This record gives sequence, structure tokens and C-alpha cells, in this order.
Amino acid sequence: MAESKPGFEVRLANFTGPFDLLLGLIAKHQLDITEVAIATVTDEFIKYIRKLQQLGEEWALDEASEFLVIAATLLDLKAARLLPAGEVEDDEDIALLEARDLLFARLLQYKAFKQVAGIMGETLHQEGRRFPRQVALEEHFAAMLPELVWKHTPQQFAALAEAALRPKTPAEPPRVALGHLHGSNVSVKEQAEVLGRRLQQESPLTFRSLIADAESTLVVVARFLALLELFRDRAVSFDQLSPLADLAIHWTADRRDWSAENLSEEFEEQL
Amino acid sequence: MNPSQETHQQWAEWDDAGHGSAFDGLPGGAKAALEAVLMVVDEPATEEELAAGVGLTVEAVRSLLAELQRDYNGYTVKAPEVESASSAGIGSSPRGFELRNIAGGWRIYSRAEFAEIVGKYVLEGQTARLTQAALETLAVIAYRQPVSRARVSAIRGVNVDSVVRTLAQRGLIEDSGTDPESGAILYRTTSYFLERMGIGSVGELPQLSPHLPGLDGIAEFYDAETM
Amino acid sequence: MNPSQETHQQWAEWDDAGHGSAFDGLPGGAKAALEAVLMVVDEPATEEELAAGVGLTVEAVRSLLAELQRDYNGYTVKAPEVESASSAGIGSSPRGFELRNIAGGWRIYSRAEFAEIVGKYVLEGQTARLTQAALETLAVIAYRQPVSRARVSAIRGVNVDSVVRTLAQRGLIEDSGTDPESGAILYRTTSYFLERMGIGSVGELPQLSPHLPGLDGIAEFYDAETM
Repeated sequence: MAESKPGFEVRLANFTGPFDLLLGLIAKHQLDITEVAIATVTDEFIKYIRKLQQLGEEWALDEASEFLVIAATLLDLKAARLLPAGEVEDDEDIALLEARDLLFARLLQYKAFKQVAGIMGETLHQEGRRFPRQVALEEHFAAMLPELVWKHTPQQFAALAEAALRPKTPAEPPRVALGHLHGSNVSVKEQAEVLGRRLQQESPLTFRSLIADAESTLVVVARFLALLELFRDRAVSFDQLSPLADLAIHWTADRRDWSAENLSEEFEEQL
Repeated sequence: MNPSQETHQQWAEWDDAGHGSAFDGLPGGAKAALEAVLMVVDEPATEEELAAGVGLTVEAVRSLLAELQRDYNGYTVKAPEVESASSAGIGSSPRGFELRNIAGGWRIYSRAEFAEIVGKYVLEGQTARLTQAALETLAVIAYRQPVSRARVSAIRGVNVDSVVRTLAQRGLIEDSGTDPESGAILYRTTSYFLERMGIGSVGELPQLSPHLPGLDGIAEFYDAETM
Repeated sequence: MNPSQETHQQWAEWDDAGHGSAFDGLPGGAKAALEAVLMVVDEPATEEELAAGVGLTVEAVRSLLAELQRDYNGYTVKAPEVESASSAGIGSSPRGFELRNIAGGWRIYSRAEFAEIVGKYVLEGQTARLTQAALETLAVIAYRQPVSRARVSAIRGVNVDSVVRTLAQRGLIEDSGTDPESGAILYRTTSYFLERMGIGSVGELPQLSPHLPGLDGIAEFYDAETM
């Protein structure tokens, strides 16, 4: 997907913020926001992040979190745009419309600043071609300057240096500690293997039974994600008789071909 | 009566009144004196400073500055005027430098056409181009000053801390006190920024509103070709 | 043949030979280019440096310099020559500046006759005290020398160009060569500084607390990736 649209990568390589990217996306897709598939954008973004990883570059947490902002903004816009015009009935609809207008206003404002920044950049460049006369004062004038009044002791001078050299801002921005979020490391791939082994012995099994022995919520989450992965790989199928009824999982893969190694790599990370 | 004649007449008046006595016998008179002062100016000098320095009225200095500006830009004088023109030192080809009124003051600059040649000698002072992020941040500060980093961040949708720091280091923006409500540091552009932009005040920046259409203009987003 | 005619003839020859092509269409031609350089160079430029920069022979540069010198000094052209003279920009009253050759280098200075007026202007508003900004900048240079302006800017968080100029003008700091990597001018304190501090060497300055950041921790802004 991204291969066929290299422009997206270029766009991302120098994007400076969610509004920038949003404008770029809207412009690039030349589409009404309702036609922008969030999934498509997500896939493109994941490809981009992967590419960075392949190149051995650290992928910035900034970019990932900004992407979330973009995705959320897109969803907001999309939700607002999907409202049929003239059929505003309840407060919720109005709130959505207001949110849309606010977003549009912010986008417009951002776009305006982007345009004047371009003009300013060009002006600065053109003006940079003129050099001001800024020469050392001719010696006979320099000699006329009044003798400097100097009343600083070396100690006072050192205190000035201390003050000037002391860092003014903390070197590291404050970070939110994430350590507490990890009870223990749980691998989606490992859980997929557990599920795969069990389902190959007995199928179908209910989701309830598959998580009966889970020692923590994290393992439940990992097994749920593993099932989604297995479903995507066509290793399992789901069956639910009625809403909120037990979910039955059928093993559908050829038992010799299947291996957890084939799972899509985005779940390689530990939860 | 053309402006240069007017200036000469004024000049004659001061001579008569004795105000020009400081220039008696000095080659080139008051105009040359002003020019001499401009040679040692290392930041834009206001008309008031120059007037005080040369001992003339602000109006007189203004006319002389305009005349110098014309001298440096060069122009051709029509035949009947040649004689008087040549004695006044006008009717010439453009000089390699120009006199400009920027950031509220006057200063001599090399002419932009010679940037390539002059750039070889003046390495210092040549500054790297600003990144897109820095330009956009600078634009927001220029149009919304005084403004806090948080507001700039909100407009740009990204954290601008490091860009703001760099712009301050480059002397393009400066601290202008704190917001009485939030206590946040407010930023504004500097006179160096005006100098770099070649303008007299932030009022001369291009209008933001033509770039900020109403909400009706939103359709543009969907068929804008580049962004 | 008078000297100015001779110069013009030489100039015409370079044009024919195509050496002057860099200035094709540029207002004022090679003479103005040379003038542009002379107006903004801080250190007097030698004829060789100028020739290399402008792309002319040393002889050609020498003639043009002589011509500029005459232009600035002004002279009266006799009646029959007026027409050609005015088109060449000659036949003028003296300017407030002059082109001087000092110790082998050329630079434009304010005209000596106006020394009194210029001196008065220079002294106007001059104080015998250093500003807080100048003191802090001097302190940073003293403790981190040799150091570039960019690094001092990064440490102080503001542009220090004009303050550094003042300190140099006051003889407290001086150029100590260029940084081999960035090519930026490095500054160090002078013996006059030691004299004013009443110490024999910078080694005698009081020790700073050891945990203050050195230069390594300071990202120089023009090689920072954000700019």
C-alpha cells in the first residue's frame, strides 16, 4: 500500500504536526474526509514506522503519539461530516458540528500560518542577500571611548559566570514513568502458540475456556490479541450463536503448516 | 520643484541661519557629514539619533537621507539639468551599496545583486536557513505576539520548546515578560527580526487575513494540490 | 589621456575578453561589485583578495580602486567632458567616506574631515559601564575560551552578536582564530581584560563549581538537527 504511494513517506519524513499531516492527507487523497479510510491511513503509518525500524532508526514516541492525535482528529471530522445536513436534532449532533467547525477553524488557522511562514522564509532568504555595514570602529574613534568603569572583583565575576553557565531549563523534559504499566512481560506470540497447541488438540473451544487459566488480565488481553492475529492468518474462525453468548473458536489451519512464527510481526513486542 | 531642489533650498536656509556652520568649508557639506556618520553606524540609526549627531533638524536629516538613497541607487539626469546635477553629485550609475530604512532606523547595506561576491568576504553573519518548523513557529509568534509557548504549540499542534529556544538564540525572538494569568513566559519578535525581514515594524508583515479565509473556504482543502 | 579614461579603456577590454561576465546586467558592473565588498568588509581587503573575489586581475582591481577613490574624493569635470562624465558617475562633490589603503588592505572609512562630527556621534550614548548582558557574555567567554559566538549564544539563550562586538571594541576580547570544524571565529579574553581584573592569567580566575556543564553539553545551534 505504502509502496504504491511513496508520497506519504515523504510527507511523514518531514511532517511537523498533526495539522500539517492532516492537511497533507486531505490534500493528497483529494477526498472528502468521509471517504478517507482511517484503516488505510493507519496501515500507511505502520508501514512507515516499520521502514524506520528496518533502517535501524529509532522511531520516535512523538510521532506515534501524534499519529494518535491525527487518527482521533480524523475520526472526529469523519463523524461530524457524516451527519446529514439540516437534520440536527439533539445536543449531541450540535456538539459534533461545533467540534467540526472548531477543527476546521484550527486547520484554517494552521494553513494560514503555514502560508505566511512560506512568505517569511522567502523574504528572509532575499533579505539575506544584503549585508549590513557593520565594521569595527575606526581606531581613532575607539580610542575616544570613555575608560571603562570596572568594579568587579574576580569573585563577583566568577559568580556571574556561574549564573550564566547554570542550565536554565531542565536538560530532560519530564517524562511519565511507564514502568508501572508492565506487571510482567507477556508475549502475544507465546500466547498464540499456547492457543494454537490447545486448539489443535480440541476444537471448537470457547473463549471463556481458553482464558480460564490466565494468571493475569494482561494474559487475557494477549490471548485476545493472539486470537485476532490467528483469525487474520485464517488459522481460526469464530462462531457466536447470539449477542453476548459464548464465543466459540474453531481451528481451521492445516496443523503441519501452521506456526506462531508466521504471525504478523507487529505483535512481536511484549505487552 | 523636485525633491532634491527642495532639499538644497532647505540646506541653503540652514547655511544662512548659521546652523550649518559646523560644515563650513567641509567637503560635501551636511550630506557628506551624514554619510560619514552612517559609516560608523553598526545598527539601524534613527533619524533622531542622526539629527542629534549631525546637529540638524529631523526634517533636514530625512531629506538628506532620501537624497543619499537616490544618489546610491543612481539615475540618469535629463540634458538640461546635467550641469547643476553634476555639481550636486547626482546623475550616476547605481553604487554597490544602498541606504535602507529598516526596523525604525537607517543603515548601509551591500546591494543584493552582489550577494554572491560579498558573501565570500562576510562569512560571519551569514546564517543557515531556518527549518520549516522554525519558520512556522516564528510566523505564529510574529502575528500573535506577545504569545506563550503553549499557545504557539496549540496553533501548530506540536511541542515548540526547542524551536523557541533556537529562535531566541538566534536573536529573532525574545522574552517579553510573563502572562499575568498563567505566569507563562511570553515571546515577541526582536528588532533584529525586523532587520532580517527588511521591514520597519511588524505592521508591515503581509496580512494574515487573506491567508485565513472564512469557513466557506474549507472546500479548498479538498482540492488543494499541494500543501 | 587622463587616468579615468585609461581605466575605462581597461574595463572595456575585460568586457571584451569576457572576464567581466559575472557582472553582466548587474547595475554598476565590476566597480559596484568591488564597492559592495569594500563597504561591508571588516578587515581591510588586499588587492589580491579582492581580485580573487571579484574575478578580475590584480591590475584591473587596482585601477577600479583608484577610480573609486577619485569618485569618493569628488572633482569637478570641465565643461566639454560633462556629458560623458555624468554617465560614468563621475564629476561629483566629495562623499562623506573615503577609500583608504592601510597596511596593504583596502577599506572604506568615514572621511577624516568629519572626525569631529563622527566622534561626537560615536560618544553619544556611550557609557563607561558594561551592561549586564555584556558582563555575562564576557564571563562565559572568560571561562570557556576559546569559544564561538554561537556557543555563547547557546549558553546564554540569546543572540550575543552585538554584545561580542562591543566587548571586542572595548578591547576585552579578541579573535583567536577559527574553529577547524565549523569555521566560526573563536574569541578569547585579552591582556587588557586581565589588567582590569587585576590578575596575571585566566588561570587565576576563581574556580567554578565542577558540576556546571562544559561546552560538550551545549548543542551549537547551527549544527543542531532542528535548524
